[in-house]
Amino acid sequence: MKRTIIPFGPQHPVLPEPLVLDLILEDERVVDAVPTIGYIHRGLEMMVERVEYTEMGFVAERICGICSFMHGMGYCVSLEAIMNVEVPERARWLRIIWAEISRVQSHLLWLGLGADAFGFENLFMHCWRMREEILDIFEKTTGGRIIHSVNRIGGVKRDVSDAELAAIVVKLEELGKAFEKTANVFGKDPSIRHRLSGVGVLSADDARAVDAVGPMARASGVVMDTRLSGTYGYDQVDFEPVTETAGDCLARVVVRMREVQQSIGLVRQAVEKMPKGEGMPLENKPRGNPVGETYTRLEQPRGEVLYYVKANGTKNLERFRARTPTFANIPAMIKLVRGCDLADVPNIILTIDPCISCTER
Amino acid sequence: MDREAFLARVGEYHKEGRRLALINVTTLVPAAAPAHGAKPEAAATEASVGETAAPDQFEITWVFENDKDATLEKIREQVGPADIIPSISEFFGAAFLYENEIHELFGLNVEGINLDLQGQLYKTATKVPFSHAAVKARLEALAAKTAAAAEAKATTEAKA
Amino acid sequence: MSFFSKSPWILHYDASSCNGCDIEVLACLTPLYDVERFGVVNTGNPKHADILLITGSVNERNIDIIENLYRQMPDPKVVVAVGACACSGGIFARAYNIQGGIDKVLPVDVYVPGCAARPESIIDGVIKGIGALEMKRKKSA
Amino acid sequence: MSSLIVFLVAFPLVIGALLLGVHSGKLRNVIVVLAGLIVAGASIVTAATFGNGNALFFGLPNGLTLGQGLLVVEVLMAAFVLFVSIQNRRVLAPILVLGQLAISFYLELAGKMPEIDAGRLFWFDRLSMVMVLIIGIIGTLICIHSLGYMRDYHRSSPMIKGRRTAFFCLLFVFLGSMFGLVVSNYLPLMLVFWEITTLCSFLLIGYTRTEETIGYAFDALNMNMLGGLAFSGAILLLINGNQTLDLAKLTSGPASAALLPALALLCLAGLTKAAQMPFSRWLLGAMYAPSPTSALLHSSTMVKAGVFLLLRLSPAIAGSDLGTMVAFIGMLTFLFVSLVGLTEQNTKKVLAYSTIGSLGLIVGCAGLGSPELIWVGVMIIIFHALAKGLLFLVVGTIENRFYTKDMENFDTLLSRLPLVSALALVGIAGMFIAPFGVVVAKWTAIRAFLEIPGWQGAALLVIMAFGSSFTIFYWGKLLIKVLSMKSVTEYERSIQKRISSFEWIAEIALAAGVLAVTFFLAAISEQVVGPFALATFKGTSQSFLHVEPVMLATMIVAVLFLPVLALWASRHENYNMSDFYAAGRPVTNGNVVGMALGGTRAVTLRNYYLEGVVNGQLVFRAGTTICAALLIAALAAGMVGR
Amino acid sequence: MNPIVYAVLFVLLAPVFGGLLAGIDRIASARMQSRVGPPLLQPFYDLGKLLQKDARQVNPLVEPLLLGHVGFMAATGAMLVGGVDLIFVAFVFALAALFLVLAAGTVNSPYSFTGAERELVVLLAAEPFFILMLAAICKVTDASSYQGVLSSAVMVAPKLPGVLLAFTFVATIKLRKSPFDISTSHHAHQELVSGLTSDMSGRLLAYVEMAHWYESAILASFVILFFNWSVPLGLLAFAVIYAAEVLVDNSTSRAKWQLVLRSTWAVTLLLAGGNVLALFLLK
Repeated sequence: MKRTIIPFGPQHPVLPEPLVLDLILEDERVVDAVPTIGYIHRGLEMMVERVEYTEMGFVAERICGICSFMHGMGYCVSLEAIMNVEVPERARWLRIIWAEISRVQSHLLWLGLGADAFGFENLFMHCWRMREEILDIFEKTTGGRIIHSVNRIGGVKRDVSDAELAAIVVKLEELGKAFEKTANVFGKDPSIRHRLSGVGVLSADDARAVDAVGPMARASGVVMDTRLSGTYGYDQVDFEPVTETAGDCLARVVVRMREVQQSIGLVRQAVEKMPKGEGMPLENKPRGNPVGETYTRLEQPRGEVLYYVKANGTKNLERFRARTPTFANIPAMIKLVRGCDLADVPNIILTIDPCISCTER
Repeated sequence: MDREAFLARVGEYHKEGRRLALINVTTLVPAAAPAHGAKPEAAATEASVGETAAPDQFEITWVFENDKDATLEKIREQVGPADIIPSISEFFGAAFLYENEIHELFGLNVEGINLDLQGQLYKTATKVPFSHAAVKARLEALAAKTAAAAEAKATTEAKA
Repeated sequence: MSFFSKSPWILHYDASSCNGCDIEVLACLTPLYDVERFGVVNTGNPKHADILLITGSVNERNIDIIENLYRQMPDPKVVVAVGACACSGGIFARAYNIQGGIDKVLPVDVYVPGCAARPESIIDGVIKGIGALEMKRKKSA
Repeated sequence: MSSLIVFLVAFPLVIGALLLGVHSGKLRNVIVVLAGLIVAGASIVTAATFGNGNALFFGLPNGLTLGQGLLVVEVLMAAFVLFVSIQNRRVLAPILVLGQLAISFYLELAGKMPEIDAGRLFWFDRLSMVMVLIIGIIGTLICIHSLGYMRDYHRSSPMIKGRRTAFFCLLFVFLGSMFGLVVSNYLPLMLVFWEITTLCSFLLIGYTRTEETIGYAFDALNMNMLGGLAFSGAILLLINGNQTLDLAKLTSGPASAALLPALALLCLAGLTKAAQMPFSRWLLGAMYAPSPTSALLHSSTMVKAGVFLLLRLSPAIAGSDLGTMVAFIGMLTFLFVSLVGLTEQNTKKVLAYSTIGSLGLIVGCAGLGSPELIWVGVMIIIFHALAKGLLFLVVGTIENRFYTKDMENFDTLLSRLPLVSALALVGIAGMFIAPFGVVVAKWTAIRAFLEIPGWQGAALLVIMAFGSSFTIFYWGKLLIKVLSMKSVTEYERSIQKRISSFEWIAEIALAAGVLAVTFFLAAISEQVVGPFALATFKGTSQSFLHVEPVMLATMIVAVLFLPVLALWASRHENYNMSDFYAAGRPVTNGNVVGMALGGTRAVTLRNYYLEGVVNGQLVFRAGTTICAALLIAALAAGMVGR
Repeated sequence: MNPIVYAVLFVLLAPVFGGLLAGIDRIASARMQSRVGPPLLQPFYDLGKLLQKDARQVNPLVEPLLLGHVGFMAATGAMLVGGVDLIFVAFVFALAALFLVLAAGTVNSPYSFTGAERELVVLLAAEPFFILMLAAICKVTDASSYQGVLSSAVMVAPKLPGVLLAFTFVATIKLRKSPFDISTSHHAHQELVSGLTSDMSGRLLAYVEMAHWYESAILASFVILFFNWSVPLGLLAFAVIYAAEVLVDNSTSRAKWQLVLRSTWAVTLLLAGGNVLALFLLK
């Protein structure tokens, strides 16, 4: 029987990034989907040959422009582990604060894109308007909207005054209240339920079988959150990983919406618990060249990221490898796209919150 | 590598409910190869990991993660460029991306991938950019360039 | 009378950007920057577009895609390279898979610097692109 | 007049017998063309000698009587049916045919047959004239088309044993009996012709004699024989009730309660032959016959016998519960088959569903019975005969070129067979684009429905609104496929040159007919159909077609738009003026796109068949069930005389 | 006044009306999204630019078919206000819409074709309603033409509340508003890129836009039919309906075609069909 073939991507407005799928349709049901990526591969891992380990963090930040803070942090944490550098306490708390704010930023961005993909323009605009407020916080505290370059091996480059931190908490809580209304729309609007509820269902077993990570796994009821392991100061804050059980697109939206509130709470906790005062040490500079290897895991907005760093005592690292959450979630996406409707394809692709740039490096 | 034992171990990890966290390959370039700004420090040379490397080998590591206690289990092998590596996509469906990637970037032959993209994943400009030949060529070019730059700098300084 | 200055429709393509500039391009559409004030529409379709906004640099694989998209755009058309990578390859210029800035493939009319380029400068680039569009129209007319 | 009619009936029968003995292809071509021209000429002469248009009644020419002729023919047919049934181990057909024969013998042997009014054997009025012209002209064209079609048919499927002598013989026998049917006034005479057409259809459906087609042939035979049995039953009831067997007298006005049982049975006969639900299945099976058969028997003429009978009965049953229920059977059939048609991929079957739907509309009009609706019914007969006949022939031609009836394989037809596409477009336009008769007819029908009081009017309106929208969907799909273009190879370009001139002549003539009828819409309405409708219902003089000049202009533009455009576009050498959008991927040659894993592939596109929303089989079954229940109710109403 | 004058006026003024409406629509949408939005005359600037731009045609059929689309859309409106039989107008209206489907379908490309198929689905969904609506209006007023309805003493809207309600629902389809903007998208962030206009550029796209403006004007004329006792009231009602559509457009997600088809048929059958049934039973 004849089938319709839709060449989906590399240029496609649903996703700003080039993801390529050959969709084979009957009516509008996707009977097969052949994926490929590679349109954005730069060869970033090879940059260790050219860039000294002290500067490699700036390259790592540019793995992805959305979670650039986390990538920079991940790189620095890895090097700190190899070189046995203790990070000053206030710097550790600042990292947590920035990390959680960037999670809020990323989720808001994603919620907007998701809303746009299913044609809900108001939500798109409102999410992005709120996101601009987060970017203002970033710009004020780090100097950059997108690329912050505030992480150093052994600490952070800049301090944020206590007064400013208090103001940020106030601002975030206000944002949280405003977001509550938006979240209500996402969770309850019948037209959104029609598009998301029961679409792209990934059962908990499937999520484990395809090794899904982050909100993707948590929306299927799999409790996994790298922050739970308590590293980097997360053992000093209270939080429960957000999970949902439905495993459909709506559940993935809900998980991220609840994580926005959770992250705001974490920022407040961090500000309360961090040592106060001006002029505290922020950085312990490492000495010499690194030797050894390490695996570092962080919970990014999109899920668990894993860095492998191997150093051989020269200024250049021997190997730097980042396994990003999207890399781990693509098999789940391919699994879900098969058998869905053409109209669901954008939703399914977007609910894994793909970052092709991360994936291909 | 012992294929049977390897697959048995992977199967065990799969049964235990571990997740595949990473398949990583490192191109082992002998320390003698010129590296950018290569001034190995005394302390570092003793513990250098690269020393154990046989020439033209790859170090391949499969990393499995346990959700419950967040531990990482690793299987590490050294393989030559001609060796055939068994695919673990039979156990861990998500392995196909890693395996396609190491085939394309490192030139390793992985056998039995459940979704074989046949070298169409990245289609890089430099074919097999992390093969020993490619890495060495890059490093040598870099060293030559650095040397030339240093020489030029030295001559200009001398002139000044 | 020419309407090009009042209705520039853009096509955005992410060549091999890190997402930073892409997101800033999208941010231009949203309430804070609202480029629709100038009649800008993000079309997503080369056949409707007047301005090709490219972020990221040219690599082995997307070189054909960039050419195809440009060819499918009806005349007159301009190319705006957004961000350091699109201008020159940026931080990745020396990576093995990067061939360089967009001008390796297409005649670029406007270069927008920045890593990531700020929305303000992107809007500025688009407005400069409109000028180039007008000139091209006059030349062809 | 009477000798002309006898000639029209007898001449094709003679030619049919003659063709049985002709095995030379060339000789057969000559005979078929000449005989066809004579038949067509005779039908035109018949129409021309019709005079002032008042109904004429006449008997056989001097010296001829029916005698026991009818009974002899019936016995022969029954013997034949018994023979093939035993040969193929079928049970139902013999039972039905024996039942029918038993009624005939009972009437004959018990001496119950009333005296025949020898001067009123035949009835010729404007409806007969329309039918005679359709049979004579369209029938001839289809016979000529078959000469080319059958040659290619056997070339393209060498496994099928050629039985072309029998095929052409049957076509002519069919023409003769069809002429007889539409001019008969004496019911037993009509029944004989009725049964001959059934047999012809049976034999032509089973032409290939495969297990499958024989099954479908028997389906058709059983259902039509059931109708024949009902027809016989009606005659029996009429005779027992001392009623007349004269159709014209029977239907001169609203029937008395005593007449209704017999009329109900006649309606049943009409419904079976018109393939209305629950009897629609046989017409779908009939699509396995060679395409000219479908054009001639299963769209243009034979199935029209059913609605012809119902239109004849219309003045008698209008206003009764029987009439209303028959009308609803027709309208619901129209609704359901149009819905099923949305899900069908086989082009011939889509055409079949469309045919059943159009017939359903006519049945609806006949059952409700008003001058406007009868006008609509006859208009649809004319347009449908021309347009659908053309479409079947075109599909046949395409089928022989590409070996497929699948709508999906018709894509880029305009590039591959430009002229055939233009002809197809004329046919499709004839069936559904606004100006042509069918839509004009629908429009008038809606106007008439507005006048029907009570829930019936509302229901009919809703059925019409939905039913006619459904048709847009499947015609739209077909149009998209036919009109799409791509670059063609030299070989593909040469395919059109190998179509025989017989096929060209027939198709172009039919297309010209479709256009002519459109242009002379007003004249046909004023001169033929309108007066007929008024005569039938003894209505006051009125104009049925409220066409204003602006509407006429719109119609003509719309009529010619697509075919002319297609012909113009096909003259362009370069169909691929620029690449289409493929998400940035390379496109070559107008339809080849780069694929994800490298390599390229020609784009394939599949129409929507509303999977998941409309379940064709389920709808068909539901329609059949509902209409069967309605039919039983209608028969019951008839039996109790309501 | 002579109906022909109305017809000519419609052909001339409907694009102005439709364009302004589109301009207001874009500003209103922007305000709902807390943006400023484009100038009021933006749709005209866009149209002007499209006409000045090069047109890339994929095959020779597309342009004539699109001209047919605009032409028949204008003719529909002209015939409507020019006093031609309303039910006939309904058929021409469907024909005009069909030409757009054909123009996109003949391109034979994945995105255009899928857009065309969806548009066909949308046509299938909306068409029964328009036939039913115009038939019901004719029934209520015993008139057959636009002028006839306007001069009828019977007030239409009070007798056809269900049909009017269904109209506001179905108009979402014809105005290409979310949730029913499944075959084309002004925002481009959907799976079909630009749906059936994917392969149209320059003036070809301008034709589509023009036809859409005519379509808006036709819909406005339909609303006036409901308020046949006062044309200003009809225009006001259209403004209210349109405002509601804009609100709905911005605050709902795009439906899938299955839902479009099912819900529109259900609304047509229950609201409009029920209303018509009541009409026939009571009269």
